[in-house]
Amino acid sequence: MSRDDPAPDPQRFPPPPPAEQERMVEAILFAAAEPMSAREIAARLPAGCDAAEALRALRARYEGRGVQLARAGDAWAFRTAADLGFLMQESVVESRRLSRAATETLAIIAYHQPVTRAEIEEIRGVAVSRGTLDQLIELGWVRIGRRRQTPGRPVTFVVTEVFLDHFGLESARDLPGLAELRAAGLLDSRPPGEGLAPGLFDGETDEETGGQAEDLFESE
Amino acid sequence: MSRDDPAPDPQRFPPPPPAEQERMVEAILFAAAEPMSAREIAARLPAGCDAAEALRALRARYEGRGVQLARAGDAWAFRTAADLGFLMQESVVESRRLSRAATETLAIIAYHQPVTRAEIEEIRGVAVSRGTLDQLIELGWVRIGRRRQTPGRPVTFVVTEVFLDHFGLESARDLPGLAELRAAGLLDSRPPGEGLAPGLFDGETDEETGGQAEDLFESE
Amino acid sequence: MTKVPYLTPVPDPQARAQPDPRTDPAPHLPGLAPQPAAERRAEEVLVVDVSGFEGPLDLLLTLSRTQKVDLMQVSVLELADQYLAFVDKARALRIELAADYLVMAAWLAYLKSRLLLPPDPEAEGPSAEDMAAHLAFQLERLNAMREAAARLMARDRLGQDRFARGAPETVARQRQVAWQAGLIDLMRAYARLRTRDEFRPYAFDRRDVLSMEQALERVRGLIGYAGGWTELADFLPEGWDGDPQRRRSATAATFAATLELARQGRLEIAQAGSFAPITIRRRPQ
Repeated sequence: MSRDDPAPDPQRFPPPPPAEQERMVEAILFAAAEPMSAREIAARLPAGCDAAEALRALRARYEGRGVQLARAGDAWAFRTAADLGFLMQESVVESRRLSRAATETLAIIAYHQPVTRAEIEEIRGVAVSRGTLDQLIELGWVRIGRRRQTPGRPVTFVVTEVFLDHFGLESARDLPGLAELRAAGLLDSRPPGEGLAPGLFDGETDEETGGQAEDLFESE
Repeated sequence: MSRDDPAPDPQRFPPPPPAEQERMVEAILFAAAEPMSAREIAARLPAGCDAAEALRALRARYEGRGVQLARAGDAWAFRTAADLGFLMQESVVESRRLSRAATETLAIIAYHQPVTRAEIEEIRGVAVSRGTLDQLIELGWVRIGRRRQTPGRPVTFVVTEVFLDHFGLESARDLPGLAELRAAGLLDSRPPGEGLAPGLFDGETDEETGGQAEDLFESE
Repeated sequence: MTKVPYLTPVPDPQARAQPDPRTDPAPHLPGLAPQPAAERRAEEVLVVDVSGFEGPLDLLLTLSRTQKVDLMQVSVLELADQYLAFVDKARALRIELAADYLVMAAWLAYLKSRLLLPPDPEAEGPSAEDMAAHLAFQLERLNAMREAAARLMARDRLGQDRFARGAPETVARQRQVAWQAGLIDLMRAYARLRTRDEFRPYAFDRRDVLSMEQALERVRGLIGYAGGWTELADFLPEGWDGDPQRRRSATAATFAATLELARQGRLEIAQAGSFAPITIRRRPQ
């Protein structure tokens, strides 16, 4: 294919030495406000560079500094050290306080993901209002995951990299207390004796959930 | 200064050690939207800190890194190292198909070179827009050849080395003729019901085609 | 039943509409005597603040906390009593309870009776103990998620404790267009052009009609050799100037062809006067 040739030149040069690659990744990530994946970074580097290795070195270099190389899922970003937040009080972005319903729903999605709307409702014992999920999705913290392969094929919800970045988590596995909750069986999708009291809530919300799920799917 | 009174408490504590001050300045400058003067930085630091000294240390630390602590007038800011500016460019290669008009014009030039604009128009049966030829010339695939020694001395167009290179041809004479095109099945993608009379295609040259026209003409 | 922590005193909306003497900055305004304390208290109707709860499960969780035990050890029987007492109280105060609160009350009453009666060996479905255990599990799970939410919100959050680069640099996007054309496209285009005539829709062979294409072809070829002004009639093909019908067709087609070529700027047309012969010549370049 003639398309393969157009950039043969960078290949002819050996990749820059590791220290130089580290400088390059440093510059790229400093300039970016949003986290970037290793792949996105690699796309900006000269051919033959090892973005992953440069990220490792860079992270070690910034260990303990005022600025740190933070990982959120697959993406990387420089963020100021959390212990210095008090110095930046003027820069604090006044965020709208989330309602209790929204924070609980967020926690349920984070700890139980992928989770369906019906499951969120079962855990909270009340119907999830449309606005709550909308708000979380609008914040970029929650997105729609795969459909559950159960009757009705309900959509599931999962948390995003923006969520991880916002809460300073490397991955969803780093959620505080996750291991304890799991050990206590509190994250089991189907607890023992299922279908007892939750039946009370299921009855009234299931249909609605089905409908909503369709809406979400079709509005994509 | 009224700023001095409301926070008398930090005075009671000794200032943080120099390394910590450096971290603080690093975080403040990283998060700052605008360059900051040493005085502005000092105002954000705990009492007793030496902002100028911290800036000096920080600047030395970033010496030779991918990001540098740059001074502009009184103010300080992190900036991408000058030699890495090229990383701040993302080149997007968009591949677009050549328009039908351009492809046809190019084909005519390749098969009939040197060819005048009038001849191209005659073969295509429609006027050739200026932009089409300009585009081919800009691509480096077509150039202007000698003037034709006929009345009006029209310019001719020929294909270039770049063209041959791009299309993997040794010379324009290597282009397959109509008979070969047909043999290769390139003439078969025709609308149904418009079967080909094979004999008609062997006439490859202008003259012969012209001859056919004459035949039509004078057959009555 | 006497001391119910979840019954919160809420000022009656009607009472609130009046100036509240406790907060009114000018209670001694002329004509507005301070209200007697007793009257004031009477207006503060004790209301069950059901709206503060997010459903029966939330209410049950709040009630279970009053047992001051680990949620694992919560007495579901006692909880059922507490809940039913709450619902009774709300009813006594003529408070409209949402349907799901009443469904839960009915279910808890049923659970309570099952828990108190000796197990029926004939009964199908889960035992009362299973149901009670599941309710306890639900409460514990909701509580756990609540605590998780609180922990999450207390983390060092971006934009509050951790900050992104304040002055991100913009990345310049350079757009390069790579034009794609392969040899195959070129050959197809050429083949299409050179065989186009063969794919023209079939038309009747009208022997006595000269098409404009034919005339165009002819005039285009001849105009280069016509040095000066030449009559249009001279451009008619041989054999077309005898028969009137053929001549008419040829003349019309040739004239149309000259108009087209004039439009393209390749020749000029002149006519001395009405019905005078039409002459053409190649346009001087």
